[in-house]
Amino acid sequence: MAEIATLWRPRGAWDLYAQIGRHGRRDGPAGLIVAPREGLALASITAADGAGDGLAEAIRARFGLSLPEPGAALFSGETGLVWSGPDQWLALAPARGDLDGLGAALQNLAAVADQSDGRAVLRLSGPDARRVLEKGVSVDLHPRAFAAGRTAVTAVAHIGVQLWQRDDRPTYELAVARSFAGSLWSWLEEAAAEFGCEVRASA
Amino acid sequence: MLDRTPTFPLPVREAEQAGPPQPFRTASGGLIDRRRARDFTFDGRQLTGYHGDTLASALLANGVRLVGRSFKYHRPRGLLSAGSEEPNALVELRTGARREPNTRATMAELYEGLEATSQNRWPSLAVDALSVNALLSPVFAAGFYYKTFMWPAALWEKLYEPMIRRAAGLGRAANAPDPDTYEHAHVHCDVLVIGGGPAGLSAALAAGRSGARVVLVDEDFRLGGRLLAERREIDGLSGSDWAAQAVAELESLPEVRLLPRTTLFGVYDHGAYGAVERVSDHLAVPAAHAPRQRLWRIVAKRAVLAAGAIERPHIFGGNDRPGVMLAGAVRTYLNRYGVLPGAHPAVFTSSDDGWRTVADIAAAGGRVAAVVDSRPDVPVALRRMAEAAGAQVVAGGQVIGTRGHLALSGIEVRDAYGSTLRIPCDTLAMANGWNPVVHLDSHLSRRPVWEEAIHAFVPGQLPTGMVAAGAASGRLTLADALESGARLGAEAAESCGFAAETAGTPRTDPESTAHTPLWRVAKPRGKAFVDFQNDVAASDVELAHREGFRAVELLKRYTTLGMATDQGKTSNLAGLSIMAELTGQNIPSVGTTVFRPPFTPVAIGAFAGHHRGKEFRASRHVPSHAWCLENNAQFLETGLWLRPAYFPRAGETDWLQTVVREVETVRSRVGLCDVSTFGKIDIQGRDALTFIERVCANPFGTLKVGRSRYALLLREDGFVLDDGTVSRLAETHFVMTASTANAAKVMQHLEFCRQWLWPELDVQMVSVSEQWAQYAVAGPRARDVLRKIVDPQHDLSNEAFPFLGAAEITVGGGIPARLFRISFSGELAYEIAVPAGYGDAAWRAILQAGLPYGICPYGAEALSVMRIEKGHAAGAEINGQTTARDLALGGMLAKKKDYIGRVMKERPALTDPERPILVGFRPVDPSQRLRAGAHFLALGAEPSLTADEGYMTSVAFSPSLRHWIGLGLIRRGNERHGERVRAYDPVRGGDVEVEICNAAFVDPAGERMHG
Amino acid sequence: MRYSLFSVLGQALRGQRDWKPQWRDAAPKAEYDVVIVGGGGHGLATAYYLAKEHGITNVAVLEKSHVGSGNVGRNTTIVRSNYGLPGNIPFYEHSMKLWEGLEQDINYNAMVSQRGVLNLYHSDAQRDAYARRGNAMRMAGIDAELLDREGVRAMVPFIDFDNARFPVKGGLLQRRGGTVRHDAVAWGYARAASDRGVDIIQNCAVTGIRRENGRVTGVETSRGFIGAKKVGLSVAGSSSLLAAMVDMRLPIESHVLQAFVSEGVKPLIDCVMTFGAGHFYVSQSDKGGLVFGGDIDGYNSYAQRGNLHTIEDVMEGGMALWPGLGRLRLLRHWGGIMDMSMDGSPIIDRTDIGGLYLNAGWCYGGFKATPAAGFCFAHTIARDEPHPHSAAYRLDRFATGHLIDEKGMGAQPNLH
Amino acid sequence: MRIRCPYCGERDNGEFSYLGDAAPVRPDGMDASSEAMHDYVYLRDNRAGEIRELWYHAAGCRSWLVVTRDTRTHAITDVQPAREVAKTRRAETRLAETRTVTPAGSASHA
Repeated sequence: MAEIATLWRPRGAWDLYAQIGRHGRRDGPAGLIVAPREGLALASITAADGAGDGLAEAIRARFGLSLPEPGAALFSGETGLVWSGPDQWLALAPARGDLDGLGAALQNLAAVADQSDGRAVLRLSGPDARRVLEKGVSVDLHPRAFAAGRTAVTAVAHIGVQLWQRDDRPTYELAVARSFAGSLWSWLEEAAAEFGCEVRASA
Repeated sequence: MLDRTPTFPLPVREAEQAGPPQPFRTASGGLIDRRRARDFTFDGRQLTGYHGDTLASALLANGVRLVGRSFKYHRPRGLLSAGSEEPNALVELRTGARREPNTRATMAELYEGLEATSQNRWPSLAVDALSVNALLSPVFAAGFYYKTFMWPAALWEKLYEPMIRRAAGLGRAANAPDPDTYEHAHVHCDVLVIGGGPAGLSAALAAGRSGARVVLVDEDFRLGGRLLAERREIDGLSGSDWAAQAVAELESLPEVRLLPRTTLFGVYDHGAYGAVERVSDHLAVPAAHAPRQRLWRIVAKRAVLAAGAIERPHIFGGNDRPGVMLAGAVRTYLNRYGVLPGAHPAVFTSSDDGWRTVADIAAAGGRVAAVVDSRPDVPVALRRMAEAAGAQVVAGGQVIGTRGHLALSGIEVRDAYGSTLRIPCDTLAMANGWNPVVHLDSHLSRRPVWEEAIHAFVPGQLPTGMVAAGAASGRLTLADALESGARLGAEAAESCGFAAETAGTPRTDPESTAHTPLWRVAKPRGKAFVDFQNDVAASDVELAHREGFRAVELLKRYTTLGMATDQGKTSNLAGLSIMAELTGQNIPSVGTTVFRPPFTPVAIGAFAGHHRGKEFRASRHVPSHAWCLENNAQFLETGLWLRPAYFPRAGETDWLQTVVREVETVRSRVGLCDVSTFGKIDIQGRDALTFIERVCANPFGTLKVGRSRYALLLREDGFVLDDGTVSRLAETHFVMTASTANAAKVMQHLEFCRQWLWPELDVQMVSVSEQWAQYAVAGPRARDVLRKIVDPQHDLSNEAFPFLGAAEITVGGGIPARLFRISFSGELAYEIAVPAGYGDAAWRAILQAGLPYGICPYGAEALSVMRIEKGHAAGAEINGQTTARDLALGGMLAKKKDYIGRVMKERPALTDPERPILVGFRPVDPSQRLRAGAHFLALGAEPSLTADEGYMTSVAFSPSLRHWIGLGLIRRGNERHGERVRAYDPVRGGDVEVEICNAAFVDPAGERMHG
Repeated sequence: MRYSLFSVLGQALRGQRDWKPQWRDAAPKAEYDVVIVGGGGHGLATAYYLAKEHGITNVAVLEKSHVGSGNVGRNTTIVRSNYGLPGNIPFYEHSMKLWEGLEQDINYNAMVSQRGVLNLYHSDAQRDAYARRGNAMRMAGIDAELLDREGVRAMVPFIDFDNARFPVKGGLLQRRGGTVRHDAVAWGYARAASDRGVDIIQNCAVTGIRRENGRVTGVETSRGFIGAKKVGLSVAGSSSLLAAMVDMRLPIESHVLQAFVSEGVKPLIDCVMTFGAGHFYVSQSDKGGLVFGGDIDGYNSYAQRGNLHTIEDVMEGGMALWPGLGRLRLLRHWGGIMDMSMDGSPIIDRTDIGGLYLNAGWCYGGFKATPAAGFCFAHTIARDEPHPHSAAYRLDRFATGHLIDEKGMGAQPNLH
Repeated sequence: MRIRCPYCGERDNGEFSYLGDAAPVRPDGMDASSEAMHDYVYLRDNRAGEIRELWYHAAGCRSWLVVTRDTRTHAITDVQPAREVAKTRRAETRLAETRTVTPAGSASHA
């Protein structure tokens, strides 16, 4: 069925919403740079009871990273582990399929569930990124309270999100359940309008 | 206009002043920008003020003193104050959809083109027909309406109440969709400083210099508070220059955020505060992309309350006449705005600071008609100063009445010897002491305490983390404000871990705040108002006392004292003091003044922020959403989801026609439906099966790997929580589905069971609802279609993959997918799950693969029709009021295990055979339509609650049977198949004879889905 | 003095000099036939009907603060009888009928205003649920109309029909529903009860309930022991605290419900309207303020105040339904303590302790019930048996399963 | 109101949903009496004062929490993960049980 096979291409979670180009205020440099992160590999890892050290070891073997403490996110390049709840982490890798086999590798240590398509992720940067996020995120994002390597599971505009900071420029990444992408974008576009917002191609 | 024209020559206007003359503007001075004229209108009259004016100051500069009409008696009213405590000068600001009623002229910043209109008057402000009410004021005493308008009873709603409602209310709301936007923002800080006067600026400086994160909010558009309004010196600088210098330094500190034009309206638990920033209210319309207002949610470790104090009026006859003002307000208009409110001002004071008014007027080159001090001893220096300004000085006297109609023309004064003097004047400045702003600290149910030294309430036990500085704490001198602000700001920073240096307190010029309060003038001439806005007079307080409304809350509610839009900022204490006098108690024994949030009224739009219109709540989109948009799908809201409801084709004229076609296609050929909205919960772990056994009411011990089973969940009280399926993908790996509406609730419930009830179970649970796009492929040709989608190594034959099979497969050449052979429609059906990113592709691929078989997409409506045809319970039946037995599912309940709801479902009333049970209904006359919500009655029974036998839960037009069918709950329904009853629906005029039947209307043996 | 236009005009000429206290501020006697704990609307109404219907006038109402200081003065003033379950329907309709004759009965203008209560629906499923309820009302002889979208538009043309997240599809209207001036209900009952000989004792907090041989003998109070043959508890949010004095645990939690009023404006809305897709309901008072509310904060509280999250939730509902509210300003918000029961319905019953009676569990529906709650509670106290209209409000229904759960939320008080 | 989630830090109460008093203990097992279950499901102390209560961090880490809070003032003095509290309670109950009766081979989920 060749004609069917050609149809099997994934669709970006932000396709319908975050259109590439300039939004909001037009003059001057954009205060917020938005880059949808499509095609990531994501998986939730939930530790089995008593897996502790064994899991940490297996994770280190696979990722070269330790298991982040609550509120922490650890990255090695574009691969990382983001704490997402007690005994639970979100693993990220740059390309779909990169986390295949993780479940088997962590057999009896953790439950692994693919979330590559379940979360829609945006990378947010630019001089006003924090000011934009402050409009929706009730967590303190001041550098004294939230810096590179920190994460928070919280809500923006009544939408559950997970946020982590990648660097101190600052660059943030924001993950939202895929079905909410449209509404999250509506909020973000409005919040960023006064600063100007530029959507770039998938990072 | 009938305003008096000035009768004394004003100094010559300076050349650089822009715009037409403003008769009451001083020649120089003030913090306005005289080069930037601002044209505005009041009741259509063209006027000009300056940048830096408020509407109030600009009106006064133009000699406009009649600004509004009072609520009840429609008495003429002017400006009482210069701040947010203003009770009188409420106007309609702007026009059209932006019209804002009840806007305090004292807080409205003047902008070019401002349009303001007076309110609560007809036909005009000067000639108001309802001012006749003032003549009836002996009748309209407090609470008179509780005693009359009762006969005849019918006239209350027809005549009296409409009349009262028309007369009540102040301004007119626009009642058109607000064209502006609002937004929210969050800020966290170490030290929140509330108020930008001398105490607040000092606190912010002390805390800010330490490196602490500081937020300073002030409702004014310019920071400085009373420093802008008084002629004071700090370290040799004028007060306003000192404030400007402080602001400049604060702006230079990176961790200090200044929020002028921001009112801290509410104090909430645990250091949370609400504030509203008027981002664009000083503009004609907001700038592009800017909101009108921004609601700040502030979280602070410490707060310094430096909100200042509010001056108290005197209570004497006619004290509401336009021209009678608070002395501090007179100084504000003079010193900050360069406006001398009248040509012949007089001063009525009970405190030393009232005399500052005299000095300031004199310094501006004005003359003072009289100074009446209620205290007998006036220092010689003050007397000389006043006399130099032309004033007649009356020591130990009291103003007892006023003269004039629409504006003050004179006062009646009773001197120390009891003689009455008449003194012409056009402005009266009242100084009767100050009340610390205790509003915010009482938001957390804390009561202020009486401070005898200043005859006022001061903060009592403050909310955790809050301290009060300056006038807000009862320290009324400038020196105290600067000292306490700096000290408390430093302490607040230190308690957050910062090292704060306490710089020396600045030097100030000397001042005296000596004050002997005059709670009310004895034997006033005319009505003496306590609450100006609600027209509550001292006599109303007396009446409340007489009728037993003596507790402060009863006084307030009976007389409405303090219940107007100013919440009694200038009146509550006066009311208390009169009640104290009447009951022979001291003021704190009568009660305290308690204020509720918000501090000043806040636009409802600001609270809602982004969440209005379509953005009221998020919209969740299904994986096939793009295709649905391209193909004219009609959507249905289910919780937050937009589910495709049906897919009309060209030529189809109503929804039913479309739904019938979709159902017929599924029943005869094949259809495709997006069921991704169901919750999907991944459950793994050594004890996963044990866990599932405990949360589900039906048994799972025998569920094999590769199989799915219907799952019934009860609440602990024995009623049905939800239903779904559990599929066993591996020995310790399950996936449970939950209904769209209940998905989040079920997840929370399962987490409760896992974490709290049975923490010893080793179970890992995560929602995978969003990961998988899940589609039902249903109909006799479903297998044929899927065969073209599923990768060839998977055997889809009935033998290899029978009904209730579950498997992890691949599609499209290796894309991981899951396949479940479950059927909601009763047809041969599968649910196929693919990663949501492939959802769009899979949808299109299945439709393409199904073309030869006549596939069509079907929506939630057709899905619902088919489940009713099959007699499956859904949301209308699983409504929280039904048990498993009610839903005819009692037979599947496990007997040999404990599970949630097991015990409580056995209560006598829940096992009563008389309880309605789910059965099918069909109209005896097949042409008749059924409606859900109809109640069942025995044929011939009169409608009554006792005759009520149950109700119809769901109905559909069955394309298979070509007539309407229904599901419903009816007493002993399972024993009554074939019996006829009435389906009675009076709210829609329905009354249909129906026959009770098996709920499974189509394929009752369930052969099709096994095929 | 009887209240009438003539007495008002007469007093206008006499400088309002002759008005007397509206109720006697009584000092406690040593013993009463009946002591009602709680001087709110329900307690005062109970005392009034004990005197009026049962001739029992040796009655004291004990109030820890002042008359009407609890929920009767903190609610959003709505009255209606648009319930759907047979346990509730006759009771609330009885209440509605009492409202309809209240002012003439007690000679006090409580401004009973039958402006109509309109519940909006936003989906077919919600329409059918409303039809079910409306039909039940009609079968009990109560007025109910199911309006379509155009019917709603004719009543409230200003709400969002065009750009709503959850479009309005119609509404269930009870025209006889409406509003009543809440404080006046407390004062009117206080005055009427006092006139019939009831002692209203303010600033009298009950600190204990004395029992002998399984029967109450009186109450300990901040003003001393007061003997009583019968004691009726009518203390809303404080019910569990009183019950604890006799070692009873109730199927009740106390929660905070916030209410709101806007600045006064000229008439905007002429009915009570509830949003069916969010937490918001609104009416306009005779004084011009929009009175509105939403959901309870959701946590146990005795603090009489709530938090910002709920406030925003209510305002969002308001703006979603009625976009013209944007520039109107919120004037005040406050909280009351709701006695949230486990099935969302009240309890009017005897207890296992002789002479002790309970009126509680009103959730946020207590105000509209005031007359009937007083009437039926008085009956229960006087006759030692439930009134037929409140027969379903038994304390043992949680054990027997005769629940009255209008919302189907189960044993979770904060969801009712 | 601000609740300090032991995992996520201090958050607005809007992120949490509420269940109620944490004191009632579910009578597990086939021999649970309907009276005990009735009390567990329906009866509450509803104290005015400090209580331990269950909150769910719905918009955060999805932990159930045991929050010690004063219902008169809203003051919060302690927040614990519910699962840890429940485990401790289980262990204590088991210890108490083994002290009184020692059932041979009682079912456990080792």
